[in-house]
Amino acid sequence: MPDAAPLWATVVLPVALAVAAVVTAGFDALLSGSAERGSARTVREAGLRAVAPLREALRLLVQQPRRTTAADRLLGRLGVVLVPLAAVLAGAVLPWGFRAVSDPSVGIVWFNAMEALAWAAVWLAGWGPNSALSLIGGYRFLAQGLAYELPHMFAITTAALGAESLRVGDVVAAQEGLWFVVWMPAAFVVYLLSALAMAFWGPFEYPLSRDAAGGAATELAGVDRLVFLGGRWLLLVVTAGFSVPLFLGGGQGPLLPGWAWTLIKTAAVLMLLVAGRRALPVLRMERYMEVAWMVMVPLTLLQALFVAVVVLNR
Amino acid sequence: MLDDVIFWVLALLAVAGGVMVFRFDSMARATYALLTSLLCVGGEVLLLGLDYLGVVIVLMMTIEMAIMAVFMVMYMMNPAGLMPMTMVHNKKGAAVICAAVFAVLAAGILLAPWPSRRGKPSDDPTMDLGLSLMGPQMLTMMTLGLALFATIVATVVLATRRGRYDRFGDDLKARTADDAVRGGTGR
Amino acid sequence: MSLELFLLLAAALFSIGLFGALTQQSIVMLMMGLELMLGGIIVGAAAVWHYIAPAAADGQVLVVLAVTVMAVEMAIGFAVVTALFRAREVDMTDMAAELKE
Amino acid sequence: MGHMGHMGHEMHTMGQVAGLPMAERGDDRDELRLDQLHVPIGPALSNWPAGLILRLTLQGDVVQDVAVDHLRVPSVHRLPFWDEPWLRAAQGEKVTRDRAARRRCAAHLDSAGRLLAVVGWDDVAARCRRLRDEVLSGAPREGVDGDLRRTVRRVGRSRPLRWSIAGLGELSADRARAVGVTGPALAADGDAYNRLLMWMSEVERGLDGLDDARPLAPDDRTGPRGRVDGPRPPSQALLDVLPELLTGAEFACARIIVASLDPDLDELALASVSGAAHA
Repeated sequence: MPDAAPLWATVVLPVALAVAAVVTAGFDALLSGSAERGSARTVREAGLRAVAPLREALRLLVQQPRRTTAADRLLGRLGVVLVPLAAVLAGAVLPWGFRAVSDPSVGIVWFNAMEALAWAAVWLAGWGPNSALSLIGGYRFLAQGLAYELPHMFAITTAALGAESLRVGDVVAAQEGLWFVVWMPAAFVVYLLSALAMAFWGPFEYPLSRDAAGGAATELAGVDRLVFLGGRWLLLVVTAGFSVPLFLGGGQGPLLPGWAWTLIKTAAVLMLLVAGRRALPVLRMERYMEVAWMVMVPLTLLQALFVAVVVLNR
Repeated sequence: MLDDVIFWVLALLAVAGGVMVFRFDSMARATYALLTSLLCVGGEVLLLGLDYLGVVIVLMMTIEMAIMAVFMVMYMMNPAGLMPMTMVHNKKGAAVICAAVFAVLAAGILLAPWPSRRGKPSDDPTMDLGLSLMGPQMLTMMTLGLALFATIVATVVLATRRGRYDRFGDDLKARTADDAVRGGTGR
Repeated sequence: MSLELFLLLAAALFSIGLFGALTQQSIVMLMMGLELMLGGIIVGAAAVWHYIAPAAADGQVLVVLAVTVMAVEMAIGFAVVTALFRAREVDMTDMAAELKE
Repeated sequence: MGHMGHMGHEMHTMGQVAGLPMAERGDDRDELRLDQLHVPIGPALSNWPAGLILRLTLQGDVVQDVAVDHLRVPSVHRLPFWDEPWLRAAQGEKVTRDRAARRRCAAHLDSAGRLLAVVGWDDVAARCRRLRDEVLSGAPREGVDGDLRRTVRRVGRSRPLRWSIAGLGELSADRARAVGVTGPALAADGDAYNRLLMWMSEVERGLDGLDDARPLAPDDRTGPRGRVDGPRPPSQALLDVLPELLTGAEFACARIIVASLDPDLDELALASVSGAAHA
């Protein structure tokens, strides 16, 4: 049974998430660098490529903000700030090993509610600057949300169903012996896809995609841009990290302590996502929507039915 | 004590958000003022010890308002409120009615002899709710389910312009649908 | 915190929503008024559950009911607006009333 | 009371706010008569044919109408870069097959890199751009052969890519011929995906021409975008075909269609240059 984490964990959480985000972004930059300029010849060169996101962050810190005509700055700002905020709030129920900053009895629903804030956030960020391309980006995220949210909810419901509890700690405890990924593979795959979608990153970059010149982030510059894009990495880390307690047994594992296993598993999931992204183009919602509703919704429902039958007969 | 502070903050925010819904010119702002108000409602429900329902309200309202904003911008003239204009009718009469309604409700609330608390909440109200919905309140649950299903069908029928005969031809034999935009399952 | 305070909040939200529903010409804005009224009902139901009958789940069921009604009202509302808009480019109650003529 | 509403609609059509005209309604694909936005795209945009301006009429993100425009092409006496070997050959200069093959490969890699970047496949797009630079800088065939074939195969085998862009910008060979399109867009006889594959197969074929010192065949006057000895530069035909392909497409699809044709605005100066050369 997980016990309450000490108060300092509240302060440590955002920092830890940020560090994880920087490391992930660095790994991604390393892979991008080898695609653009060939594989790095020296360790020094690889290191330079890996710190590129940090350099970019510093550049954004000193960059002038951009103003647009008749912008709705209040709502735009709100959207920008909501992204990292949603990520950290969702991260509060993320167990490190067997402890989370908070482990409410409805932790799974809490997680889902916080990431739903991203719906509002991206749309607001796209709406704020009064620019056609950024508004297109904002709308795209709503379409994306409609496509990923239902299969996503069914996937996490399946995990809760398997544990017969909405408490994240109970879900982890229920996986002692057999990880959920073994008997809920469809839910796991759908969860990973929707994790990318809600972080609007990689193949689900559609709301920020290059064809709309950066979509919802087109007009963002300076600190706004740093907060928004940094928040996106946080969201990616949190959503990828949440697949560990849901499907990969949380901190369970031999020899090593719980937190180490959590770290290893989270890193593995993130590495899989960052590397897997290189194999895929951006999925446009007019195509993905149909797949989500015609294939993934029935698939996740069947998966949930299977799990329900197993649970009833246990 | 802390609960009192939270109650008042949330209550004032909820009322202020509710008022601002009808004062903002910008549709986007009005929608998000309503979201603020409803999120505060969710917060109050959490405060009352209904964890599950409170969080579900937050989840549902966020998504609902995000979608609502799109419809607002799509159908309303002047969505950004850049050109101040009012589109109201019978403001005075409505104000009188609403003030009267509030006065009556408030009088009733303050004067009614409310029964004292009977029993105490179980450890897991969420479980109570589930057992109730799947037991004594099964009929409610089934009605809700049917209503939601009917809503899905009705909204699609109302909102769409094209049926399957438009998409697959009069004999429904076309192999691929005749849509403006091609979908992802290759049908 | 007391039952009366929660119920007053509920009444305030309900009245504000009623004002919106009565005055707004635009169907979408009218729906926002309805949402606010339902928000008031949710607060009231939850408060009654907490302060009067926490042992029974009826108050919770009422909240579930209100939330569902909100979703249904929203979905039907948007579908109707879309249908009206497609037919006549109308998005206001008064103009929809004129269609009868 | 209803008058208020009607007044609203009139206000809607005339207003100017913050120096910007308010949007007006118009018929659209879904019969919703939504607000129309007039958005110029270009001339400078990443992964966009430099100088091209599309004046789009958007409703939501559906392109309702499009006017093709471009920056004035300066009539300097410099041959368009991507067509240079064939034009020089036409003027009677000696041009090696190696040079032409390199230029063609690089041009197609350039176009493919742009298309893949718009599609959002950054990894392969970056590889295409890197290979383009290597081919242009005269890397020996053994140096690029393996990498190039691997990239070509990766593009050809990707089912997600095909799923993503198949069916966009369908241009049959008949229609293409009627508008005067020559080159890969005509030979592809299909959608954006077919055109991408055509580029890729021409790149692979072009590999055989690398390091071939023989002079260019006298009948080979087909540059990367079409015949350079026609009455009009090949990109002009690509521009002419744009409106019919873009109308009704969603914004993202429109970007992909433009990138899959990839007109080269430099070529528009060609008419005057080659005319002068003939004279």
